[in-house]
Amino acid sequence: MLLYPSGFINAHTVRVFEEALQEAIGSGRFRIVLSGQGLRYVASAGLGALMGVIEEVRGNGGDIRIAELNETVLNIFEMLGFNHLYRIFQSEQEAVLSFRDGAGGGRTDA
Amino acid sequence: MLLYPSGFINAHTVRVFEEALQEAIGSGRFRIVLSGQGLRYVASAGLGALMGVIEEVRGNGGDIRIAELNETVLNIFEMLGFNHLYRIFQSEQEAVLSFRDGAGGGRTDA
Amino acid sequence: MSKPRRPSPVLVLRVPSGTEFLATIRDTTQRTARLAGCDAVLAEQVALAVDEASTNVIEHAYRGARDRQIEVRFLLTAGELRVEIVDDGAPVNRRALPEVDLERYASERRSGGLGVHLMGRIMDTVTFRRTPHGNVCCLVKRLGAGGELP
Amino acid sequence: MSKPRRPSPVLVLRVPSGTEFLATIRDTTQRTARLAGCDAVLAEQVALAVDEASTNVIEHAYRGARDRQIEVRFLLTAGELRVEIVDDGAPVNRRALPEVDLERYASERRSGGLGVHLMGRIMDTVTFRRTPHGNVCCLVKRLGAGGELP
Ligand SMILES: Nc1ncnc2c1ncn2[C@@H]1O[C@H](COP(=O)(O)OP(=O)(O)O)[C@@H](O)[C@H]1O
Ligand SMILES: Nc1ncnc2c1ncn2[C@@H]1O[C@H](COP(=O)(O)OP(=O)(O)O)[C@@H](O)[C@H]1O
Repeated sequence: MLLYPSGFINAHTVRVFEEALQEAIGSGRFRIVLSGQGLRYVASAGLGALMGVIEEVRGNGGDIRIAELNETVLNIFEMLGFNHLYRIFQSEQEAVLSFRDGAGGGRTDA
Repeated sequence: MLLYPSGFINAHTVRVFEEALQEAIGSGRFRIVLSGQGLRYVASAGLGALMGVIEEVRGNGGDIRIAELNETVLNIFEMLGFNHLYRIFQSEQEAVLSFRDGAGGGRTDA
Repeated sequence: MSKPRRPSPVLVLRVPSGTEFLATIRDTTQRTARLAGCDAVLAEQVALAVDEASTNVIEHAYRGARDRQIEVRFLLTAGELRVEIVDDGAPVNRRALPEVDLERYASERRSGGLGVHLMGRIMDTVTFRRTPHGNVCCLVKRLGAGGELP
Repeated sequence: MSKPRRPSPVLVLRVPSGTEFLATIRDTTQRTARLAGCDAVLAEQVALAVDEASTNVIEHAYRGARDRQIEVRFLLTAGELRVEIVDDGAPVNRRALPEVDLERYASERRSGGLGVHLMGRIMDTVTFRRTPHGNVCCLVKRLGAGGELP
């Protein structure tokens, strides 16, 4: 399942992002690629939303993998060490293909 | 001569735009196309800069023609009636080609 | 809720009188106008009007001095967005406010005088007043329904 | 010029405590940080830190109330950018400020507690103080040379 959050994710807009995540999970799609092409900015509210669902996703054999982050957003992910908690890819395609070799997990990908 | 002003033209940045116009004129290039692809916003300072040189340009058989304005900028031009003072084209190519049929003037193009 | 006589501003922005702050004024106006219910085109126009008024404060009221202050206040009341641009420089000479004749504009080789004209084209009312706290340029736009703000 | 003890802010922004104003705070901070001499990456980071502090004011100091005020002040002195976020709500309980352990974070299924951590990662100092005029969260970043502002 591909998600394309766009614009700003901050405390004002995070609800929409959470709903998109919940919709994916609710419909049993646990292999999620978050493609950041349209994403200009993420505050901690957005990162918190990811953390809030990641255990459930992985518990169901899936994962949330991330791609196409711009420099600003990648920088925020790295500042929090999220690059150790999530697999981050340059391109959307790489992220999608990464699900081919074995399903979820991924947290320990070095 | 093609000019590509970019970003905001306001009282803070207009100097750069004026210099680009002066450079064209100073080097004897009086057929100027202003292509607005990268232009997000023009305040009256920018419109004033155009007005400040248009007589000289036309007096030398040239013209300033305008293309590729986004909705916001086109709207500002129209609000001031600049669409009657300048020939405005959708595409850069049309503006460039318009110089083929006879040189300058253009103010009375209806 | 009873309505106060003089509503307090929703948002206030105070910046120094350098032109490098005009972009912040413009962007803040554009966002606030959107929140007040202006559509995208109108919000851009209102942002332009406020940019022009602020530019005039710098150029005319402060004669280019960069170390003074400009305060921009946004007020929302009964169906209108009101923006007040406040300075403590030289007051406006109303008779100097030009009537722009665009037909003659080009041939006069002028390159100024468009700002006040634009403000008038965009806003429903443009007024200048002196107060004990400074000169206030007040721009008002009547709004339709909608807007996120209370 | 002699330097005043307590410099007055370069720029002040006052907004209501609704989350719809966070984007204005963020953008204003980003622009002001650039003018103060921060490079593009650092300006984005400082904007994030101020966004986080302002979000906390709304969520914690005001407990979600939308009709209060947040004031953000930008001060520039001797090689540093200082941003003060001021509210008149409930004060910070410093012992509640978390130490985030990212290793355990995921398994704890927490989805909060990252804001203060980010503020600390980005800024050189983060302090909270009470004053007669309200709670002040003060974020300081030392700057290199450069910057357009006087
Ligand atoms: N805030 C102000 N304070 C003093 N004078 C002003 C102010 N705003 C406008 N004016 C006067 O009105 C004139 C027209 O302003 P404007 O239409 O913006 O064009 P410009 O600023 O390019 O001259 C100015 O030249 C000035 O004499
Ligand atoms: N401005 C504030 N006023 C009161 N309490 C605060 C404030 N900022 C932070 N806190 C306290 O610090 C905790 C951690 O804040 P933060 O790291 O931003 O995460 P979150 O807001 O998601 O809980 C908050 O839960 C709150 O208890």
